[in-house]
Amino acid sequence: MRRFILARLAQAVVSIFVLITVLFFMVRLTGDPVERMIPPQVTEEMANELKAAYGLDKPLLVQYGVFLGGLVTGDLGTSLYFRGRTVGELLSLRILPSLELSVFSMMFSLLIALPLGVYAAKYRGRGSDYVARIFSILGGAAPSFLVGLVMLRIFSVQLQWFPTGGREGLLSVVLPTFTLGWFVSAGIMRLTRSSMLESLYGDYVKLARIKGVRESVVIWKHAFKNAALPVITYATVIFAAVIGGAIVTEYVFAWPGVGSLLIRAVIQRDFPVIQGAVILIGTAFVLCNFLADLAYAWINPKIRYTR
Amino acid sequence: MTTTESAPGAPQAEEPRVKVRGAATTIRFPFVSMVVLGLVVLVAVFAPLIAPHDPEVGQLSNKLIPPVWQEGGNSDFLLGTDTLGRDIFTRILYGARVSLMVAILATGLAGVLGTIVGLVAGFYRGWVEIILMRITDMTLALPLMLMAIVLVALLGASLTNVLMVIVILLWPYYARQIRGEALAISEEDFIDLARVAGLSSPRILWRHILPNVMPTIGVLATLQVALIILLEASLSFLGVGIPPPTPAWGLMVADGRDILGRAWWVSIIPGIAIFGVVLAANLLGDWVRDRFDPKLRQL
Amino acid sequence: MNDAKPLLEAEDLHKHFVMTGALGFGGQGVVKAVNGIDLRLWPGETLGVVGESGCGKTTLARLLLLLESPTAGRIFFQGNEVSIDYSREQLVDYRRNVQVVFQDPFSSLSPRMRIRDIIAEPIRSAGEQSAEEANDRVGEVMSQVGLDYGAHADLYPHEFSGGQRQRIAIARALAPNPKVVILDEPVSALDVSIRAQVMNLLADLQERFDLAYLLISHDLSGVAHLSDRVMVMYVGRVIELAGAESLFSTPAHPYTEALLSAVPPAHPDIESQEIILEGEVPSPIDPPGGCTFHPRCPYVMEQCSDVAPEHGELEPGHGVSCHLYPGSGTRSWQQVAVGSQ
Amino acid sequence: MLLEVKDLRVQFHTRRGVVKAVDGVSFSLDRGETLGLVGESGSGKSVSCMALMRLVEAPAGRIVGGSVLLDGQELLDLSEREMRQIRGGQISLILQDPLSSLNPGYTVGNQVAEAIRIHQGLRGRALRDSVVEILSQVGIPQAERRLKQYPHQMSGGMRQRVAGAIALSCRPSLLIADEPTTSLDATVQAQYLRLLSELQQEFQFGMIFVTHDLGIVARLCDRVAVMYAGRIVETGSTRQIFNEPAHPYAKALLATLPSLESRKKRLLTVSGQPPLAIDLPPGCSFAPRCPEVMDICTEEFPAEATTGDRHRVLCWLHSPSDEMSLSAR
Repeated sequence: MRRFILARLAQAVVSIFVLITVLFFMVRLTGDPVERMIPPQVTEEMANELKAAYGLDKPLLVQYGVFLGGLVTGDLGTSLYFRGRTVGELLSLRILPSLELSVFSMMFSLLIALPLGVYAAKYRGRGSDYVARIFSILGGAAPSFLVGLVMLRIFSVQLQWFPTGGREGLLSVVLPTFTLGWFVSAGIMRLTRSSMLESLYGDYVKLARIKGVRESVVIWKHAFKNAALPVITYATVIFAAVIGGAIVTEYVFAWPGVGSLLIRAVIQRDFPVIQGAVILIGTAFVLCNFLADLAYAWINPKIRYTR
Repeated sequence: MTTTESAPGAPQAEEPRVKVRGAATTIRFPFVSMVVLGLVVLVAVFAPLIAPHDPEVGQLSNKLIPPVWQEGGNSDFLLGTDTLGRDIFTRILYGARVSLMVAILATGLAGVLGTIVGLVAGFYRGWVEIILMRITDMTLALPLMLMAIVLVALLGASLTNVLMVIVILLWPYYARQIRGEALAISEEDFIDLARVAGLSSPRILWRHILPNVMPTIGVLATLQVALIILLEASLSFLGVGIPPPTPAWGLMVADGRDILGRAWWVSIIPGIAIFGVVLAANLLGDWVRDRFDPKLRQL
Repeated sequence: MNDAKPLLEAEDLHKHFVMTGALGFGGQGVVKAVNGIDLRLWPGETLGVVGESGCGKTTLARLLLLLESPTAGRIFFQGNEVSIDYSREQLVDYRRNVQVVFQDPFSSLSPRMRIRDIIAEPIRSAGEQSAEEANDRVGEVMSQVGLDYGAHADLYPHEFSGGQRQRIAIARALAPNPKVVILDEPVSALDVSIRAQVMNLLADLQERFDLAYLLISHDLSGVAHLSDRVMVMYVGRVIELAGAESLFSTPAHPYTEALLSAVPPAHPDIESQEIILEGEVPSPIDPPGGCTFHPRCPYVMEQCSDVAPEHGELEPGHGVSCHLYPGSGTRSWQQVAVGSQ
Repeated sequence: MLLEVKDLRVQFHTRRGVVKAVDGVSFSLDRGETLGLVGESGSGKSVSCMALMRLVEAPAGRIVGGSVLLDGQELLDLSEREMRQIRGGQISLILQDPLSSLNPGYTVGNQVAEAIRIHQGLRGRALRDSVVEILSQVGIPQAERRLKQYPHQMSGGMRQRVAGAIALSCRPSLLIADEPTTSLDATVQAQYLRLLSELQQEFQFGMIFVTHDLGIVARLCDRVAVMYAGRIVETGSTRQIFNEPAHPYAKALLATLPSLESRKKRLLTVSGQPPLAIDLPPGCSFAPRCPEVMDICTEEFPAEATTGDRHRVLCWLHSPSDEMSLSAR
């Protein structure tokens, strides 16, 4: 087990490192950020000065070393757009809202998707199965920006129940949570349903019934525990959906999170901020995968008991 | 590698193995999906013939005309016009071309690339497999949407770049799945028998493995079409996809974002187009998967 | 039978698999699947190989089919050494002469090929016959196994039942006119009433084409029915080798004795003496030292846990690896019988 | 009589039509007695067993008729709640594959304890002791230490012993064993069969042993029922069936067994294959393969012929009206 954790941890660290490196060189090789940013009327002298100020006149590898060194000390550079504000500063303001939205949506989707998936499998081919499947098929096909806009149009513009954007008070979190949560829960529900179906036909479920176990216990204790394994395995897919969906959802609802910061930075070509945001989101993503692996190993005794 | 001595086996059913079990839920042939997708293809092909207006140029005097069924609507502009006075109906028709082109090209390219990598990795063990699968896993370990946004932003928003980025990010899904399949098929006795019959490895790969992974490739491709349409639309919506004035659906949704209260149709109508196509493609994908390869139901 | 040279010969074959950890690093042990096996297969005979799971009989088959390369040891066909590393041309002759029928009739046939192509594969890859000749040959072997060329050749495997599929697998093995057919549990996946049909077919074909069979099975009655000689394996080694009648009537090794007694009798009136062994077959990853059977052996002696017994002949044609017979044959049959009381 | 099954019928509704998986099965069983249920795959053995516990997969499968009397109590009339008390309490079942029938997510101790907790209401120390006791009884060494192990940490033989412990933990009066040894090695199978007979001696349960291996029947069973295409075509004492099989199918099964004695001789065979239960021929299902087929066999289903000593056969060779002549023709 310890070996498993260490190996996965090493894998996660390598992934993050590769992400950072690739990103750095891509940013540099696809064009000098300063040149892309500065207006054409600026003289060469001024441009060079600017480059020197951002350390862009040094050889690429040196820049890379400086960049890595900065990372280690927590220095992600300075924003090109918001002069004088460090990337770290900008990001730190955005982490909490992003986290809030992700956690709310994840909870919302789990609360909806797990029971729905389980009952859809149990009553396969009957009414509740169809309701659940329609819910998930629609959720999987509706782009979150469309859902967001429709929500805004109906509940904020027309009915004025919720604010049209931003993050003020509890009400403002409802629509983004639903938008992101529906999209995510579609995936979880499908997975839960199919893996429940598989485990409901398993011999150990048959044996539980043979023992005279009550049907609800058969389902939740015997079938669900094993069905949860693949769901956790595919947590990767789920987290990818949350993180991808979060960027779009934040943007639609002007939610002050890392995602909307990233989009704004992309539009403004604010490369240090892009770098910082990607490193942050990417690291979070890789870490989530790592945690999902751990959870999987912990639930699955076959891994837990092989040192 | 372990040795697997088969335990004294139970006699298996003499009758052909019955397919019950699992998620083989009876999804009826997705007739509606086929009709919708067929329509979209037709529309895309014949857009210049059907479209009543120019997709990229409009007259400002015609701006924000509501759809024909609303008050102030104009039968000249069935689905209304946008802020620049362009006909939304026309732009939807042309937008279908963009979506389909990206979906088909990206699916095809990613499919071919991923299949080759997957087959090679699954059949030739050793360092080839290790290197290929490390690259695959590394790519898969990145958040799709984030990487797409950043890559397109760095390379510059253009149709070619969107296509390239989608292919780069999606081929590993094929590679991983096909490798798994190839591994499983390599375990089957008929592969050993082919060796005993004297077939060379490339021939076994070509004659025995490839035909048996074809259904999987087909299923993955159908499932990915929907994903790609969604991805392209999201990128365009965020402004890091197809650049204006090309009529991409995602871009059209973004156009109307700030005037949602006044002119809902500018955003919502192209949004519904995306939704409809993705829904149809998803349903078709589900059906194909359940019909041809129930093992894949977790995708 | 013994006048000619052996067709197929194996000399001190070993196959060890290195087990690796779940993530591909850190050796976790060595599975000695096959651990020093000598074997001779004569023209036209059936050599039965019996043993329980993990005894290495399937690995032995894969080695002889050149699907795995041995860790040590050599294989000869008609006196010439063969190896998996030989060039394709050198292997063509071996591939044509040594064919196989596997246990699982479902996994043996590629689901996306027509029966015609499946059966023709071993002929085509040799590349000596025209398409027409190959087709004729397919028709010929199909009728030999009781299939109808006209009705069946263009169908796909899923249209056949298990018994018919096994016939197809046999036809395919026969197609290149082999001298040796390795039968790896050829009937154990079939229903009882179908088994007899296939066993009769195998016996007929052997007689008609003078085939040598290496029959691998855990089903002792089937092996008893078809074999001339029988080899008993336990954890990677041969522990007894004898003519079928001699082996089944007077088993020498305590394991053989127990194995035979474990086979339920054919009739309720047969009073069989059951020898119930303790425990289960040890894992070949970490087999017991000395004689691998000693932890379960009812006659275990001191030296058994330290020294692996040599294979010696009790009488011509009956070999055994057991300390009960030091120098082969000093301890008589009667003594063993007394010991088992 | 411990168990009396009369005219049990189970159907499955599939897309291709109605499968009569069990089509009028009757037999009976005493305490301490072992009945061997023999037949090929698809003959309805396993479905019959599940039907006795009323565990046919709904909604496709349904028990459509018949009667199952356990100690005189009609099981088919019980409520689901009452039936749960019977399952695992009075009737137990051991499944074929010990690897897939144990839940990989729970410890062995937990899984054995579950049945005892449900049916005997034991908790805590008493429950634990009871689990350890039954595990030792099925011959698991160091049972105490095994409680916390997971199924994948045990060998096949040990797992099947655990399955046996679960089945016997509540002292059932009827044990159904559905090919419990097919996945075991020969020497381990011998251990397991010995164990089952010893436990039966001790607890005096009635046992239905499902198998395709006639050798096991010869060794273990008092009586035999031979199934073909959803029906029991012949039933009688093991000696009767082995010495004087009356149904051509039973004769064929016995004749096709290879052995040392049959060396280098041709085995008798039955041509053809078992039919699919979905399109059964009219008349006797075995008629198309029967070496002794008569005209009437393909037209009408045979009535049951019986002799006094519980030997019954479904075959036109043995007309029910005549005195049954077992050495027919």
